[in-house]
Order: sequence, then C-alpha cells, then structure tokens
Amino acid sequence: MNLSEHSSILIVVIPLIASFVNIFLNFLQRKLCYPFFVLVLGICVALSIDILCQVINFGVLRYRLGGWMAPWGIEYVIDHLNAYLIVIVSSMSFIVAIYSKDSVKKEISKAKLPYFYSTYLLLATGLFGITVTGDIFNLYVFLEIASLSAYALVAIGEKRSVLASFHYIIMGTIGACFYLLGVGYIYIITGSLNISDLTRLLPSLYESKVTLTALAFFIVGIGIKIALFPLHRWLPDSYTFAPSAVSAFASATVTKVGIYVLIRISFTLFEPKFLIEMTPLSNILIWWSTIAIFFGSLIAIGQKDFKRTLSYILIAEIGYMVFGINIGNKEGFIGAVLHILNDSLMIGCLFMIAGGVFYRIGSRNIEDFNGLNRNMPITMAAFTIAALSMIGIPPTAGFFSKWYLIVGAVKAGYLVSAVILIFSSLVNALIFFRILEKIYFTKNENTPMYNFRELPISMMIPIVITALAILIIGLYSGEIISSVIKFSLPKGF
Amino acid sequence: METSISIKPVLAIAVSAVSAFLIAITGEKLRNLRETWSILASIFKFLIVVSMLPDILCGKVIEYCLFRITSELILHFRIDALGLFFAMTASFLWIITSFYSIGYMRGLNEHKQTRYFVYFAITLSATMGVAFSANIFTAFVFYEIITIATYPLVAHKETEEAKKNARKYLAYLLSTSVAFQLTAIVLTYCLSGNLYFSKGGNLSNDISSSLLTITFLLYIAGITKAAIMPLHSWLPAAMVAPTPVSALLHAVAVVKTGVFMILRVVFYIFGVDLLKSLNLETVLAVVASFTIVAASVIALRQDNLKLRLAYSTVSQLSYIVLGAALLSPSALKGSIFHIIAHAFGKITLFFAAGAIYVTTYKTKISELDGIGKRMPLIMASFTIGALSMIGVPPFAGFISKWYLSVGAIESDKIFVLAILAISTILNACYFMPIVYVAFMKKSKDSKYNGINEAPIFVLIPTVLTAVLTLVVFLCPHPFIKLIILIVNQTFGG
Amino acid sequence: MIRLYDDLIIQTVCRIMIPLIQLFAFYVIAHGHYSPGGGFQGGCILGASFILMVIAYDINWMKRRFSEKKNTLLMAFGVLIYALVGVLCILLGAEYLNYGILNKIIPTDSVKVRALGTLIIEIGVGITVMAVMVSIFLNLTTFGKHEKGEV
Amino acid sequence: METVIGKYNYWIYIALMMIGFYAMIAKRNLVKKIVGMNIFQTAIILFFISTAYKKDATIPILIKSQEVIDPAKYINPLPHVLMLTAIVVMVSTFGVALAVIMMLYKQYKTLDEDEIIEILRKKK
Repeated sequence: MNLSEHSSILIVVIPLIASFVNIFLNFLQRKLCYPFFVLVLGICVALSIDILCQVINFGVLRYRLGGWMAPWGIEYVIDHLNAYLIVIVSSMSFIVAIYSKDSVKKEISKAKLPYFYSTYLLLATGLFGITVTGDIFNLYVFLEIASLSAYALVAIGEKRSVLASFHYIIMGTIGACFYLLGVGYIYIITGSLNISDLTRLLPSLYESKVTLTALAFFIVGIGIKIALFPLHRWLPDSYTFAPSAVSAFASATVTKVGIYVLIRISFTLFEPKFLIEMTPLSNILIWWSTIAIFFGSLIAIGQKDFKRTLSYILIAEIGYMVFGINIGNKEGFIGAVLHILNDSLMIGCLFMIAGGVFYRIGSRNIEDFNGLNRNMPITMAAFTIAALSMIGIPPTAGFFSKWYLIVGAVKAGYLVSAVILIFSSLVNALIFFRILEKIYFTKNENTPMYNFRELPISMMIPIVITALAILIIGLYSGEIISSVIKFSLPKGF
Repeated sequence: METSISIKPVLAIAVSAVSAFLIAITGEKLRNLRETWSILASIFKFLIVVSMLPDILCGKVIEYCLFRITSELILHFRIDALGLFFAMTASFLWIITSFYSIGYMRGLNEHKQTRYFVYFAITLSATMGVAFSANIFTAFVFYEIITIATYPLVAHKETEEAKKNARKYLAYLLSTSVAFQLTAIVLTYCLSGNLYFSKGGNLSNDISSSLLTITFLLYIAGITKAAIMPLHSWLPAAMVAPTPVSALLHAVAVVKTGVFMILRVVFYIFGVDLLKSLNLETVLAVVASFTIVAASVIALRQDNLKLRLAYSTVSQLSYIVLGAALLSPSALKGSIFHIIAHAFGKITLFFAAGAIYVTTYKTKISELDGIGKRMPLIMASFTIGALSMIGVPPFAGFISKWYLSVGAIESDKIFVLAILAISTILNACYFMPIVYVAFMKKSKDSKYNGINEAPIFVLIPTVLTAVLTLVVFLCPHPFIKLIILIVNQTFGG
Repeated sequence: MIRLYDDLIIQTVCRIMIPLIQLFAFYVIAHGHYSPGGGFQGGCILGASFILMVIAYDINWMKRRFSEKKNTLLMAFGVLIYALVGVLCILLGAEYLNYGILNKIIPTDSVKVRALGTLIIEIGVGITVMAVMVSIFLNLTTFGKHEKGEV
Repeated sequence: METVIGKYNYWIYIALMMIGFYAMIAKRNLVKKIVGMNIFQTAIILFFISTAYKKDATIPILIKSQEVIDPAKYINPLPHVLMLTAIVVMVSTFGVALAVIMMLYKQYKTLDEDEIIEILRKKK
C-alpha cells in the first residue's frame, strides 16, 4: 500500500473526517480542538506538496473513485494547474488557521469555537474537492459544500454579517443553480459528465445552440461565485463583516478557486478556439472584466472601512484574472495564473493585517490607523510589503503578474484594457500610500487609547510569512512559470 | 568589447544596504557608532566603485547576472564607462554628505535621525543599482526603490506641509513611473523582445514609427526624476526635506538617476540612428530648451533659497538632457561633464544654504542681508558654486557649457546656442543678487556682528566641494579621459 | 414553547405510529443498495419520527430520550462511517470507496461485498440525515435557544 | 406550435424558474425570498428529471430473468441520482438560510428587508 498514490483523494477526505472528529473532540477534550485543526491542515499542506511533486515528475494524476472506470465513475484528475491551486489553497488555509487562534477569540464565543473549526475544515474540503475533481457534477457538489460552509462562516461574524450572509446565500444559490443548469444542458447534449470525456465529445457539437446555452449558464454562474463586477454585490458586505480569519481565508481562496473553475470550463471543457474564435464570449469577458477592474478600483477609493476597501480591490483583482485568461495569448494566461498565487498571498496578508489592527484597536476605519507604526512596527512593515505588491512595485510578486498581464494585453492589442490595468495600479497606489502616510507620518492625538504592543505571536507569524512569501515568490516567478504554469497552458497558446 | 565577470557591482550595492541594516539595529542610543557605520559604508562603497576603474579604462565591461526572474525579466548588472562615471560621482559625494549630514542633523537636533540615515543609505544603494543596470527592467526596479526610499526622507519633518509635499512627490514620481515608464517598458519588450541596453539601440527601424514615437514620449514622460517640464513640480516640493537630502539626493543622486536613465534610453534603447530617422531628438531638444528657460524664469521669482536652487536644478538638469538630444559626440561630452560639474556646484550651493539654516535659521533670500560678513567661508563657497552654475571660466560649469555649444554647432542646431546664452544670463540674474546682498548689504539685525561660522562638520564639506569645483576645472583630464571613453562606447567610434 | 396542551388522541396515535415509522425508515435504509430507497430517504423518515415526537409531546420529553449532545455526535458519526469505510478501502490497498476490496476482511465474494459496503455507507448517511433533520427542526422551532436550556 | 406543446416540460421549468427568480429578487420579505429560492431549485430538478423521461419506458430496475436488455425500455437513471444529490444540497441550503433568517429575526425583530435596512441606517 502506497499512500502517496492516494494523495489526491486523501486531501479531500482528511479534512472531511477531521471536521467531524473535531466535534467528538469538542465533547472529549476541548483544548485539543485547535491543535488538531492546525495539524490536519498541516497534513494537507504536506499532501498538496506531494501532489505537486508527483505531477511535476510523472505528469497528470488520475484517480478512479471506487474503482469505477472513467466516464461512468467519478474521476479525480490532477494536472499542473490543479496541483498549483491545491498548494495555494492548502498553504493559505494552513497559514490562516494558525492566525485564527487568537484572532477569533474576540469575535466568536468560546463554546462555538470547535464548530468554527469544523466549518472551516469543511470549507477547505469543498475547495480541495473543486480543485481535484474531474467531473462537472461532482464539482457542483463541492462548490456547494464550500459555499454552504462559507455562508455559515460569514454569518458568525459581527452583527451585520448575518444580513450579508443572507445576501450571499441568495446570490450564491443563483450562481450554483445556473452552474447546475449548465451541467444539465451539457448532459442533455452529450450524456456525459466527465471532463476529459466531454473534451472529446464536445468539439463536434460546437454548432449546437445547446452548447452555447450551457456555456453561457456556466459563465454567469461562476461569474456570480467569483463576484465579477456587476454580480459582486454579495462580496463587500460578506468579507467586511465576517470574522477576520474568515475574510482572510475566503478572500485568498474561494474566489481563486472560482477562477480555476472558469479556466477549466473555458479551456479544458471547451477548446480555447471555441471561446476565442467561434463565439464572441471571450471578447465580451475581456470588456466585462475591464469594466470590473475600473469600477472595482474606483469604488475602492471612496471607502473608509479598511476591509471594505480591500473587498473592492479584490473585485478589481478578480477582473485582472478574468481578463488575463480571456486575452487568448500565452502572456495573458501566465499572468492570470501567476496572479492567482500572488493575489491570494497579498489579499490574504492584507486581510490578516486588517484583522490584526481590529484585534488591537477595535476599529477598521482607515482614519484610526494614525501612528500605528509606533505600536506595531513588524505588522506595519508587512503591510508595506503587501501594499507595494498590490501597487505592483518590483521586486514584489505583484509586479510580475501585472507585467505579464500588461504585456499580454499589449500583444493582443487591447490597449484600453492595458491602460485600465495601469490605472488600477495607480488607484492602488493612491489608496495604500494614503494609509501608509497615516501609519508612518501621522501622530495619533489620543495616545492613551493606543497603549498596546505588537500582535500576539500566533497572529504575527502568519502575517510575516505571507509578507516574506510575497517578496521571495516574486523573485522565483520565472521558476514557477517554467516548472508549473507552462504545462498548464491551454492548447494552441 | 571585453567582458569580465565580477561580483563587485553587487558588493557596491550591498555595502550601503548592509549599513542601512546596521544603522537600524544600532539606533539612537549609540549615535556615534551609527554615524560610523554610515561613514564607513560610504568610504567602502567609493573604494569598491573606484576599484572597477582600471578595468573600465582598459575598455572592459564588468558584468554580473544577479538573478534570472523570468526569461526576460533579469536582474543583471553591466558596468560600462557611463555607469561607472555616474556611480563614482554619487558615491564620492556620499562621503562628503555623510559628514555634512552628521553636522546638520545634530546641529538642528532633528528627530528620528536613525530613520533618516537608514533611508539615505538605501537610496544610495538603489542609485548604484540604476548606474550598474544592464537592462531597463533592473533600472526600473531600482528607480522605484529610490522613489519609495526617498519618500520618508521628504516627509521627514512630519508636519502637515511636509506630508503634503511628500504626497505630491510620491504622486508625481510613482504615478508617472507606473503609468508611463512601465508602459514604455512593456512596449519596448513587445517591440523588440528584450529589455537590454545595447550599443546603438535595442529597437530596430522596421517597427511602425508611430509606436516608436509613443514609446519614446512615454519614456520621457515616465522618467520624471529628470524633472523635465511640465512634470517637474515634485522637485520644488521635495525641498521640505532636510538640506543634506536636497543636496545629495535632489541635486545629485535622484535627479541624476533620471537624467542617466534618459541617456540610457536615448543612446542604448533607441540609438542615435533611429532617433534621427524619426526626428525625435528635436522634440526632446525643444522640451529641454523650454525647461531650461522656463525654470530659470521661475527661479527668479523665488524668495526661498532652497526653492530657487531647486528651480535652478530643474533648469540645469535639462542641460544634460539637451546635450543628449543633440546626438553629437561633443554635446554628449558636455552633457556628461555637466553631470559632475552640476553635482559639485549644486551640492556646494545646497550645503551653503543648509549651513545658513543651521546657524541662523534663515531660509529666505530677503533675510540674507550681510550674511557674507558673518559667514565668509560659507558665502565664498556659495559664490564659487553660483559662478560655476553660471558658467564662468575658472569653474567646472564652463567646460560643460563649452562642449555643449560645440555640440550644438556640430549638429546644426543654432537655436540651442541662443538658449544657452539666454540661460546663462538668467542664471546670473538669479544667483548674483544673492551674492550681492550677502556681501554688500548691511545686516538688518545688529545682534550678530562678528564672524559666526557654521559647525565644523557642516563647514568643511561645503568648502571642500567648492574647492573641488575649482579643481575639476583646473585638471579635468582624468574626467575627460573617461568621458571620451564613454563617447567612444556610445557612438562606437 | 411548542407544547400548548396535551391531546390524548394525538399522543396515543403517535405512540403507535412512531415505532412503525422508524421500522419503515430502517427498511428503506436497508434496501437502498438494490431497490428504490436509501440512506437519504430513510434518514428523512427516521428524522420525521423524532419530529413527530416533539410535536405530539414536547421538546423536553423528547430530549430526555434523545439529547442534543447525542444528536450532534450522531451527525458527525454518520459522516465518519462513510468517510472511514472509504479510507478502510485505501488501507486495504484499493481505491477510495472501492468496496470490492473489503472481502479481505469480510469473508464473502467480491460482488456481495460491494453491496454490503454500500449498505454500510447508506447506514452512515441515514444516521447523519436523521440527525441533521432533527437538529434543523429543533433550532428553528426554539430560535436556537434549546442549547442553553431556555425552552 | 410544435415548439410550445412538444417541449412543454421546458416551458414549465422556465416559468417556474422565473417565478422563483422573481421572488428572490423582488420580494422584500426574507422568507418569501427563500420560498422563491426553493421554487427556483425545484424548477431545475424538474428540468433534469424531465430530460430523463422516455416514452413507454419503465423504472431502471433490472430483473435477473431478462436476458436481453433494451435501453429504450428504461428511463435514464442518472439524472435522478444527480437530482437526489441536488435535493440534499437544496435542503442544506434551505437549512442554512432558515437558520440565518432566525438570527436576523432575533436581531431586528422583523423579516422585512426594507425595515432591516432602515434600522441599520438609523444605527449609523
């Protein structure tokens, strides 16, 4: 028996089992819940790295669930793109799990903590499931597992989070149902649900209106799930009022996994030429995402609440990725996939910092950030790095993905979009330097209120790790591209 | 051209980065040790830079590839004569400024001196980085580092005015570099496929001329550090910084970085032939000429001494750009000689302005009546600096003006001669009144009568740079030798 | 809160009905793997029987027999049965949920063992569904207060 | 005419879906929104199930005695299985949504969205 053969299923099952074992632990020995929770996610990180190594060394992994052959049974397929996503999701969930130890203490009552951990693990299960599965209906189920746990996690935040969660449920359900309709139409026309099987079957059916309808349903459904601009209304409220650990985790992973699904649907299920040449869809998506970038950035300027600012920036960043995917050239795709990693690090780091500041001063208002540097120098240094990366200053990671996106946009001739991309960088510069100025060069008048020290160590370490990762990963972008992303390029790019 | 691989450029950059770290951990309590680090680093840096001189004089090029981030984005150093020349000027003046800083900061009992010295050292590191860079990407990285590292220096006083000006400073430098320079770099990459500075230009003739023109204009607009009008107003804004910052950074290191990059773009990205065929050099020459005259006129109206010097800097920088725009060997000679002539002259002037402020807290020219009698040495140095700026024979400024004039005739641009003449008159108009009131008028407040010179740490550097201005005129041969080498390398003669 | 008055007829009928309902629920669960039915349907019926109990009597009466803690544990336990059987298959050397391999520990042929494996899974699912149904009902009817014993 | 009558199952599912959709978006009462959500999901289930239907076919349970299996005689079981899962998902969503509504009611003592927003605005 070789466990690493099974790592693609274990990464889904282990958090699932752990999530329920946690409930038993709650009754047996409550103190063990947190260590167990972190340990499990640590194991997931190890597994994900193992999967990545296997994929790099041996190529695509296929796992037949229950021993059933592929088009009939559910098959888990892991290629470079999945493996890359799994590593991102698992490491972010692990890092935020460490962070959550102290951070949730102020936001969630003690009795509910084990349930928080369980739901968190379920969310991780859902996300892992989405990334590993090679079956579009199974993907729907995992999508809903992830979404349901996300609704619950959002709802345990502060008072207003409940209404936000309700809106999230309504929007999320519409998105999921649209996706399900897409699955239905695909099933009607092909009689198969397996992605690799569909890749084979669909090309002969490209002329059919049903195929087009399915694709439209898919894209709108996923567009809601990833909060692409006009469908984004659920996101800012949810991520603002959710507990800080949840905002950090969800912002860093949920939308990124959505982007992954979009890539799978657009370029694996269908051939790239279907979206790019045979239908105007990719063109529509490019303009759609350009508008998303523009308005996301624009709305972000006006926000006073730091987490809300980040949410709108996130909406703009989602626009970046959707844009990069649809340009239809190598550079754009590389930029988008690289940005999945960079953005999850940056936005995760910033949300964690926002949570850290909230932990200490009890406010998310940007106006209250005055002079924080004196009290929390290390956190603020991390903030500076993440902010520079958001703006896209080299050598931080954010620059490199932006570089590829802009090069891709210019090469494909979408100059307006390139200008909007740069405009959004400038807006980020405006937003973040306004905050940096408050942090470093403004004294706070009411000093007694601010007599506090750095964050507790369990919150500091994750923040520092992500900030360092932003710096280091930037330098190794070439390595990542040549060993992972290059192999996940769709056909004909 | 022979190439030798050496780690020296990295060392030269690392020395001050390491010192920044040492300064930061030493802190305010051991201020003498802290200042020792600063001085040691400056001396070491200069020695490392000079140690590369023999190789360069033999016609060799020193290369070191630091890091291959992606296939086209490479942190690569290559030192030719031009880079070394700039690096030597900046690193030599850092030694003098280090001493001056100590005198100035202690004399005024400034707050947060540690932060000041840390960022000063980082800025110098990045300046070396620009000087040594082998491709426009490396230059861009260090360019951005300079922008961000100088921001705390400009905002040093932390008053509302300082913050406002620092905001302006950052807004100009960062937004233009991200919006225009980055776009230009992307376009360069898309047009030519690589980002290296290569002799005779990187871009080739067979690309559509409108794209090339756009790229060129984006570069000129994007390299805002050269303070070409109308994007100059960050430089006067930066004058809220402590005087040593204005002296070394905003008269030498930062602004010359901008000019240096324009030289690189003109000669090593576009190349003489391409520019001539597109007739772009005329555009640049006209813009530079306009800047020279307009900035001088504005300088006439300034009552604040540092502001007047700042506008003078704007005007003088355009001499260098103008020299480049003429695209003739003699003009380039003059242009490069002006880098050093202006550096010595302007630093003397700023040192003198700082010395006046340290001793008398006066910043306005209208308050300087009779100051020459109180501080004869300082004002004598000031006079020397002013004369050199005007271009009066026994001082360095004359030589550069001479070569520029020759170059103007060589390239048949007679209007440049007129510009030079007008500018000389204007220079005299705004500098001589200061000298006049300082020596001829009687002091208004009779409290101070005797000689009351500045502190020794401030005085000696000022006098030293003044003397050097004279020395450069008297024995320019070592410089000329290097400059001829540069011209040969550039024009391939 | 739920209990308004005791109705003899309802209570008596429920007393007779509930065992029958539960028996039927077990039947549906047990036949899930080769005829219509299964864990989900059976679990729903089983859950309904407990809900009926609450409606006919009252919440405390029901909680004395079937406490909230037990319910929560059952909820987790059912999923664990499912997941652990899957892992057991891995440990025995086959793919996840490949019940055929269970004949290494259950001495029957591999076709029958497949059906048996499905049955185990269905039982797990049934338990979970029942517990979740009851839990949703309790939470909704008592505004989530029953955890604190305020009912 | 053929497109209307011959494919009536699609028309019904579309009508149901639009009713649900309308309720989700336009109704101000939160419970009505959830009811709309349920109708919406049910419409999709109807859609799936109706696609599995074949004329004169029976439930797909094989009897051992039958030697030759004619696929046209049995309806397609897969959509049913899929919808079973979808129903589970639906119920879970419904449960979570109801729980959230309970929390909302506890906080604001109303289930009308406009009133809740009004309360929130007053708090600011």
